[in-house]
Amino acid sequence: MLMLLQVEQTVSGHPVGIGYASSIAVNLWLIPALPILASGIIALLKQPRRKLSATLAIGSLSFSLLMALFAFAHVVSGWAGGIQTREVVNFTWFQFGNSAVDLGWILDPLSAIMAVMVCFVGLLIFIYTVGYMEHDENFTRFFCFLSLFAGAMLGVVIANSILLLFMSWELVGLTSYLLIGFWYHKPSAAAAAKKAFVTTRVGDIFFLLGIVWLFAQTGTLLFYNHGSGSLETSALQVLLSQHAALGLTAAGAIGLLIFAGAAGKSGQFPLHVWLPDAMEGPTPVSALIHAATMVAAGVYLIARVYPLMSAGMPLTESGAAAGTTTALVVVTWVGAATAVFAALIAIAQNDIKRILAYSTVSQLGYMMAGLGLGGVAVGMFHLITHAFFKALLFLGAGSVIHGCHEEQDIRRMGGLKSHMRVTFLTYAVGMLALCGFPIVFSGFWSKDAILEAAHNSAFIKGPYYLLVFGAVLTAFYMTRQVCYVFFGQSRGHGHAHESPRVMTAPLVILASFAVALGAIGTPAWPWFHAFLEGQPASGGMHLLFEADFLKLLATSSVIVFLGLGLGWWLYGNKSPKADEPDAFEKAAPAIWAGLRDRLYVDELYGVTAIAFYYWWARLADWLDRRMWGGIVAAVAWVFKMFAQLNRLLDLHWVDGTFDKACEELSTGGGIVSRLQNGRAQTYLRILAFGVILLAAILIWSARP
Amino acid sequence: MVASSAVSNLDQIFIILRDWVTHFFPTAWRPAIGVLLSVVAIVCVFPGLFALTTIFERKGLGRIQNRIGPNRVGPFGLFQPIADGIKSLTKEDIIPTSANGVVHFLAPVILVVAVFMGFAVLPMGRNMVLVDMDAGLLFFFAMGASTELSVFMAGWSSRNKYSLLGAMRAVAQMISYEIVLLLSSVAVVMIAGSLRPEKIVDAQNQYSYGLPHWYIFTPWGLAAFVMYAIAATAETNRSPFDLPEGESELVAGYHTEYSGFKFALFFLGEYLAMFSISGLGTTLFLGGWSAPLEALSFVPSWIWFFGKVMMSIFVFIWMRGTLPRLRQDQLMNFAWKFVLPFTLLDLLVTAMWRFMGEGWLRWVVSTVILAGTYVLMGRAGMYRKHFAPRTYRYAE
Amino acid sequence: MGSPLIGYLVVAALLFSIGLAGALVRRNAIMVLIGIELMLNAANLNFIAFWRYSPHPEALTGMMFAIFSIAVAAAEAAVGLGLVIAIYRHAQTTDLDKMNRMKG
Amino acid sequence: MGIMFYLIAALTLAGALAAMTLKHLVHAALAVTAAFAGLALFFLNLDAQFAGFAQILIYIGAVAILIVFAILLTRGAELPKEGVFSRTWFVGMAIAAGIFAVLGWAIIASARALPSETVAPAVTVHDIGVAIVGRYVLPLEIVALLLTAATIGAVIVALHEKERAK
Repeated sequence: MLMLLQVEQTVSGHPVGIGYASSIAVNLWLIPALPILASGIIALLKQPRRKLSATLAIGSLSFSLLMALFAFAHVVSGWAGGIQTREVVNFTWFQFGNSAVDLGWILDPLSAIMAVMVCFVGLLIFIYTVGYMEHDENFTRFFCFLSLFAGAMLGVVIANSILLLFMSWELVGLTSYLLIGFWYHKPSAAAAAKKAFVTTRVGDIFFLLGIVWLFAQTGTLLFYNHGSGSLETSALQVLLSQHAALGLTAAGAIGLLIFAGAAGKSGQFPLHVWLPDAMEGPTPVSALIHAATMVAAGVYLIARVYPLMSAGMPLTESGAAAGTTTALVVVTWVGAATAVFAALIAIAQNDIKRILAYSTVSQLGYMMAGLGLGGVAVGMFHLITHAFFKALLFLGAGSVIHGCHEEQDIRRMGGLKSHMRVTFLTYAVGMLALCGFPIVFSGFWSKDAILEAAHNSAFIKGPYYLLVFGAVLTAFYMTRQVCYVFFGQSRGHGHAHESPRVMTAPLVILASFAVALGAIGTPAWPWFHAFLEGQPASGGMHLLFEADFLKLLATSSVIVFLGLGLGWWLYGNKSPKADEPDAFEKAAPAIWAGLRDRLYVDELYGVTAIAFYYWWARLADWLDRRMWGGIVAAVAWVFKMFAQLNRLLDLHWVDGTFDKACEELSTGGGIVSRLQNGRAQTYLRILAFGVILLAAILIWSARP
Repeated sequence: MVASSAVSNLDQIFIILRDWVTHFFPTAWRPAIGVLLSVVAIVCVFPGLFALTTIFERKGLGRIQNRIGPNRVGPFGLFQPIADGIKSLTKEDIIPTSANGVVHFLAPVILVVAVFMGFAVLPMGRNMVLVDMDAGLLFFFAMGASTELSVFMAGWSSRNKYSLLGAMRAVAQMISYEIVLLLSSVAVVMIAGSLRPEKIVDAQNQYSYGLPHWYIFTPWGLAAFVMYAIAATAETNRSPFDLPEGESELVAGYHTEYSGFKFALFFLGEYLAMFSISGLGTTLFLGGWSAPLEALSFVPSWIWFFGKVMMSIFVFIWMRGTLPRLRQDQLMNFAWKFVLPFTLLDLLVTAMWRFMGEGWLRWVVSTVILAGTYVLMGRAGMYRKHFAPRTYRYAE
Repeated sequence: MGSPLIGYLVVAALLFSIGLAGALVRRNAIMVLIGIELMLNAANLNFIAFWRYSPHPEALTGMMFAIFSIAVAAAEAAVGLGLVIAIYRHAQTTDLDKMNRMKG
Repeated sequence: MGIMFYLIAALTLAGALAAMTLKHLVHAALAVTAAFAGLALFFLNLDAQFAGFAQILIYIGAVAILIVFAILLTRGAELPKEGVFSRTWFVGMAIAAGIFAVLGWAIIASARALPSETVAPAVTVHDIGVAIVGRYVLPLEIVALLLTAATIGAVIVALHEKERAK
């Protein structure tokens, strides 16, 4: 067991007399280990053991949630006492030469809050899955994958070693491949799974390069390790003093490589193409991937290595940022561009889950921009709130699909408002939270924080306008979707029905969180930011009435209402026919076509990267057939000639000799076989007699 | 001899007595005389206890079955064992004509000797262990294993099919449950880190908040104790595992053909085995001679030991009066498909406990694993029972 | 006889020879197995005796060998007797002189 | 070499001789048990407590029981008509005697080189435990594997044939 190995621990920040990792930190590994163990057990179960497999998966994750809550409570109590908890447990996996490959896990505010979020949302999705996959014959397999997925993601969350993080990261990639392709008999699902796997692999190559470079420069794989970890001051100094190409420092270059990996996983432009296709998986998978886990992994990774990304940032006397770094600028621009780009495409999609997928890509752009502009707290706050309301939207969409007999096209829905009351109300909550409807919803506060950071940024101005534009688009396409799905007349086939209680209950819980979570990040009580940064929460109601804030409030309200109004004006209560062209399409057909075809990114890849590989493959094929094939044929001919010669020799010379020898042998064997009388004791006697002889020889020869 | 202020003279009275007697002898003889005295004490005390237990059992069973029990000999029938003893001694010693005389004679002797040997390593009080052996536990189990052979000898030498069947059943059952007995003790050995009974008791003789650190008060210890208790019941052929002597099928099992004093020896051996196995259980799980509350430490340690042993004996009697007898295939299935796997799991949990370090977490984890598996295995067993056909493979 | 070891060695040699003789002359397969067990035990006795009188008994080599040998012997007995029972079921005999179907 | 040694040696050798010569298989099994017990006493006499107890536990508690079970299951308790010794018993005896001669020769030849009386080694169970899971952990694992394989093998070999055919 791992615990036997060397265990180290620190509490950094304030030097308080805690010299040991608390029992919760020491046993933190159980959080990912339990779901993985559960998945292992489920993998061994037979198909009909549905109840048991669901119980195992849900039970193990509940236990993880319980532990995560304890860990969170531990960190919060430390924080309330003025200590910034950072407890790490490290051990050496193996050694080669003078280098050691270290693994370990960490308990700090970031990992604690993320673990709680992942466990909680994951658990709700697990429960929802029981209802959603009720009729699927591969129910147990699904829970096996889900459990493994949750465990791997929790591994990413608690990792204190970039290698452990990478291993869990790849495990996440593998399970997402398995889950997206869960209905592998559908060719589209199989293709989508392959696409997701290959596209994220592109980012992972860069990530791996970054890891290797980081290891080569700092000699450690650990993030934090009593000041010798790669994210701690001494290592960062080393990284800053090294210069890479293009005027970048090693820190910046490694940061960019790691960001490439994060971009692949989080679906940032230009590696976003796999994410919408991943909608081929069952809906709980979409929710799990898009809300709680996989895409959040990229953002979480950037938050985790934020010290590296921001290394070398000039600071003012008071410690505030007085500049930015190249890596963060790239993160910001990519994030902002992705936010607008994906929001534009989302406008012209008709698949309910595809719209949400593009919306996710767009929101991830917001998170990245938030990280780049405002630091860890801003990005992570949006990550957490988004996790809840996006999970809500996906599960709501799943409920709608379930209720409409597996129909996914929003043009064939409509009027569901009265048939599916719970789903409609919760979905509306999620939609308003996503749009950032002022004051009431959590999405407003988290998105507001990003816009505020963008607005206040003294160094880069462009992203602010992009992000504002993106916010308008967000409100617009969400209004369009809700109008199509819930308002107007029913255009579907068959009678829509409300989903079972096991599916609606998670919706209600998530909806309440989508509203309530905003309370921990308002300027009046910025608890979340203070908690992540390890400072006491300062604020007060008066901050809500300051001019600056009111101005921003007004701006974002205008943005949101603009988007909502535009959407309602175009789509509200129109109830178009299923095959009638879209209102937007009527207004601007050329733009619509472009947006509908996802701005031709897939096609671009088709004629560039994929065509390139295709050409290489053709070349290799030709070489195989003509060149290597010819050589092989020539060699084969030579050997054939030898064989002919051999045969002649065999027939006339060898065989005769051999036959004669065989006759002799057979005669001899007849004589010897009499010894083989089949009695065990005779053999034993011969053996014993041999022993006597050998021993006698031995003793005789050893005479002095 | 240790006589610190905390340990009263009453507690050490037997040690003091022994030392007083030995000091009449030359120095060179003293250790031998001391051991001899202790052996004499054990050989006297436990048969006395046996006599008491028989009357206790018959009275208790009577009470459970709503009748009076023996009440003719002496006040409340208390002298019944004496009468029984005299009867056994004076009855004719019958040896069947076709029986194998030597083996027939040796069987009860070997049984009683082997069982008596087991007492040598049990600490019956503070400083009260006959031989403080480094591998004491192993010695105990080695002696326990030797009794199986004597049972076989008794059954085989009688030349009686009931005896032989009873012996075969008894041996199969004892072997099956001996594994469990050993493995559940291994859990304790893993935590205490020693095979020496003295040290195991010492490890449990600590208190926090006035409560003892007995192993039965831990999740793995409780599980191991329950398994140990089941195995001990089977090992001593007590109800509900008393098939080898099931009188409705086998007359009296392997000692059907014994009478008189040899029969009394078997009877004695059986009860002594009960005492020794209860004593070991007490040592392993119930803190041996340590007091159940720190405040009660002033009571002499040997009182606690014998009190705990007698409590276990009472539970044995209670079970005999309450539970019906199992069938042979049920008995074997229970041993190999439930008790043994669960004991192995308990070993695993114990190892986890050992390496998880202090804290509340290991309590939660081991409780969850053990309770969960118990429920799952129980359910699975019931599930099978409904569908699987009944088999008699082990009963052939 | 200078060394106390000699007595043990002689006993072990006698035991081994008795076991071997039994294994070679008894007809019954079970008796052959018993003979083999005796031979193994004789070897164990040698191991323990040599360990006891070795210059470095704390290295525990002979003792360990004996302990492992006891464990292996238990496995050997279980498999061997299982085989005898299986053969008995098949051929209704445990007489080795009659078991010569494998002769050449 | 005291009186104890001669007593134990007499017990062991008598048990072994009886086991190999007695006609009745059950008697032989009981005699070999006596030999096993004598060996255990030898081990104790040689200060190898652990090995001695293990010998009792395994040989008397398990192997002897196994042997009598096998005897009863194969109806070995009935005396065979042809006699218990092989037709060519003199060959076996001769070879056994030869082995003893060679061993005796080896002992006599090396008698002078043998070590003299040494102090009893102070080896505790703890030392043995540490050695087993330390230096000898690989043999331990191999023995564990072997025992598992042997258990499964014994069960399969002894299963009823008709059940296997099923």
